Amino acid sequence: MGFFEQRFEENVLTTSVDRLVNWARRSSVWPMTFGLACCAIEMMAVGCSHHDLDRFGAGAFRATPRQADLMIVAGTVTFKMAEQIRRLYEQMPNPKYVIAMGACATGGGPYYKFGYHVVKGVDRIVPVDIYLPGCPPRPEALIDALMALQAKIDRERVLRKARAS
Amino acid sequence: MISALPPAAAIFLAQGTGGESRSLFRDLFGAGSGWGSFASAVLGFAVVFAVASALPVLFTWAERRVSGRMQQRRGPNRVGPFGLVQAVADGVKLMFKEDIIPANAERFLFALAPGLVLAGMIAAFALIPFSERAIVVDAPLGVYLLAALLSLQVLGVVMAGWASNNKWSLLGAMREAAQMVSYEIPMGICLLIGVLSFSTLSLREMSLAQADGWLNVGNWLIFRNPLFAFPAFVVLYVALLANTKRAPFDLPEAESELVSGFHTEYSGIRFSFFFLEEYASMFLVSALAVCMFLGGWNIPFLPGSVVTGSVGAEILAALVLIVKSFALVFVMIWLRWTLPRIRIDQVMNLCYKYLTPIAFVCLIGTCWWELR
Amino acid sequence: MSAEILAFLVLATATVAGGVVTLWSRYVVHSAFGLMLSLLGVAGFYVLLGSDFLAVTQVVVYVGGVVVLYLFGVMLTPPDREERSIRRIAVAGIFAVAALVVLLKAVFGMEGRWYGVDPDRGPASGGAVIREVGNAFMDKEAYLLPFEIASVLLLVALVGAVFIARREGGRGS
Amino acid sequence: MSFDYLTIAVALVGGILFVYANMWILSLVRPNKPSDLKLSTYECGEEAFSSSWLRFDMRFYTVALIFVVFDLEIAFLFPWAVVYRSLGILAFVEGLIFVGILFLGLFYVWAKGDLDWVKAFAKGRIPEVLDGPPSREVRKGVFESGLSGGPERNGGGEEAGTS
Repeated sequence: MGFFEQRFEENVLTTSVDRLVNWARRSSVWPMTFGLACCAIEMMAVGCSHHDLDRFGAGAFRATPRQADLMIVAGTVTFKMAEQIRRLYEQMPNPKYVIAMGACATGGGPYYKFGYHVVKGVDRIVPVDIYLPGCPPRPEALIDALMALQAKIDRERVLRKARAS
Repeated sequence: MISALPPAAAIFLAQGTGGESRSLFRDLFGAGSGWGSFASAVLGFAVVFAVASALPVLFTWAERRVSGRMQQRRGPNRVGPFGLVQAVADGVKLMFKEDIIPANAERFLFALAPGLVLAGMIAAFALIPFSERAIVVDAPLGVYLLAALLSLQVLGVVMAGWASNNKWSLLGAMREAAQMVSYEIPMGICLLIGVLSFSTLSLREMSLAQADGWLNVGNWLIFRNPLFAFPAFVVLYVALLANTKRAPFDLPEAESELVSGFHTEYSGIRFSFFFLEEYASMFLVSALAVCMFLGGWNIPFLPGSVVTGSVGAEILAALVLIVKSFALVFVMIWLRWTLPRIRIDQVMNLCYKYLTPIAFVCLIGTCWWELR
Repeated sequence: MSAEILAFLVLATATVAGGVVTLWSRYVVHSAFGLMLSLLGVAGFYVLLGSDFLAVTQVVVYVGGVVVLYLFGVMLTPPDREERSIRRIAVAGIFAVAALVVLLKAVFGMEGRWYGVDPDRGPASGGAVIREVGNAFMDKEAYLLPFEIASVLLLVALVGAVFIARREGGRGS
Repeated sequence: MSFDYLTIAVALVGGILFVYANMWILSLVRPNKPSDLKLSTYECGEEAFSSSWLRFDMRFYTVALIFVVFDLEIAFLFPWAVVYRSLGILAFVEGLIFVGILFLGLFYVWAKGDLDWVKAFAKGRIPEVLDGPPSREVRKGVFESGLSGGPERNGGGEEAGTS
């Protein structure tokens, strides 16, 4: 934990810094190059010409988790893959975000009942920020999920103390 | 008196006082005394550092916009007008990102490597003449010193790759080192051609020597000696492209095979140092090629006196050099998003079997040309 | 304390520290980087002595070339460390003592001038050294023949080095 | 002259110091939540096996050797290039000889196949199918060499069996 992190009362300085940092974080969400199944095809489509995730500054797909901010779990999470997903998530530096893309990642999808090999939702392995249903979701839906994530990042507290809940 | 002023004013005042100083920074604090020249050196470093760290902001934006255009996309356009402050957002985000040093890594070398890479780049930046007097260090050994500083980069890269204790990092670093040292051979020979043609090692004097001529471009090295210097320029450009590990020579950090190359384990602000170095050195090597082959700060078809003398002329000269270098940087971006990556054996073949012999032939040809 | 003495002390510390790291580090790669520091310090000495050409050549050839070669060579060796045999240490010791004797003789031959430029000559002005060297290379009375012989030497070095590398590579695989 | 190299030294040291200062200042504000898993070596999500300080190929060493020789040559040629125009024909001839001898070395290394990254290509063991579009002849060559399964691949297996 950084020394100054979440230590200060709300005042004009801390709120400004928080806004700046949140603005930077929301404007530069670098996803990890990481696809599991058919949803990954839609994820690639988001990066391509028609939809263009790069408009939001989120088009810089990084190959290594060390430089990524966002993990888009795009596809079916099998038990065999679960360990790797967990490790990749852990290897990302904070702050890090996860979008569970598609029905399988959000809750097992079509494999919920009889899929002996499928994790019933990636949130059993890693904390999920945004759930994105669909089988597979259209690229527009993923852009919507990204914007929902940006709205969530806007509410983060960097220097300010966490609100008592 | 000058030392009491803010740096920018001091620079222009120092210029106004005349004298025959070759560098603006040289005499700022009275270069005679040890501490005075130390202060001037620190100021020069600060200016160079500001320039070197401002350029990547522009270039990353340009890279993403240009690549967007080439792929019929928009590119970043949400942050600021035309997405111009996108790189600022990236930078701030990276600053507030966690920094990871893997448990198996060599902590000391892991921390030192980005500094070494960055230091070599900044020191090399000090040697670029932006105009006749806007140059931090006009070392008599200019080009040679620049080549020496560029060769320091290799060690930083190997250090980063080895200290990470990661297979991808080490493989990427070794590939990178092999590629960089190989392409230093044609690069060095092409630099020799410039040195030979102008009988000086100073980039500033080279730019001055290219001032007037037929239509005021006749003295540019590529036109003065079109038969040999033009191919040499192309060879130099390709070698510099490989030296800055830009596509199609980006196989040290080929994402589809080596994850991210030597900086696979670097996160947050440490990674941004490598990023900064890569984009700043794009400008650095372009400016080097411009100063040697493309007439430096001289404007085509206008006499050299336009860009020398007054303060305004100096600023104009600096702008001209920057525009020329930007053109070369643009070609680098263009190539990256046009050409596929080439294989390692093709990289080595291109260097040793094509570029080096061509460069040698150009060198001998230039010898003959200068003798006529 | 003048700036020159200060610079000398800094450079001397760096050079000696690099040498110590080269000798006593756990990994061979650290030794190579220690050597880099040491050689950079020596390049600094050349600058202090007024021979910038030699300094830059030191960086280009030794730091940018030979240390890279060492690094590649180190990567070639199997990661497990080699045993240190008594015989090797003895041979290395003899060479080290011989080198030390030569060095000490040179140092005491300097008659107290431990640093700085030759007072009779003064520091060379900008870019003069490289022109002097170039003219000496092209002078029939001076170094023209050695210059050409150097190219033959380099040729022999290239052929020999590649030959050995080829044989070693064949044995390794 | 001392100013020039002083600035270079300041830039070198300053660049390194900048990195350390930055790391220290930003450590006050950036999050820091290490865990064993986070600090583990990245290997595509798998658990990293063995140390990565592995043994490298000889080819890298050969490249470095050739580089050092040519690096030295360039270092020799810089003084020559600076004074070249003031000397005339003598410098031309001498430079020609110098470069020519080195060029001879390059050709020797070239002819002996030490410049080939993939040695098997040079020895003709593998036809260069990977360079350029596959023509009919090259593909035939692949089948004959028995490297890939093809309809004409009859003899290869038997030979292996008998020997």
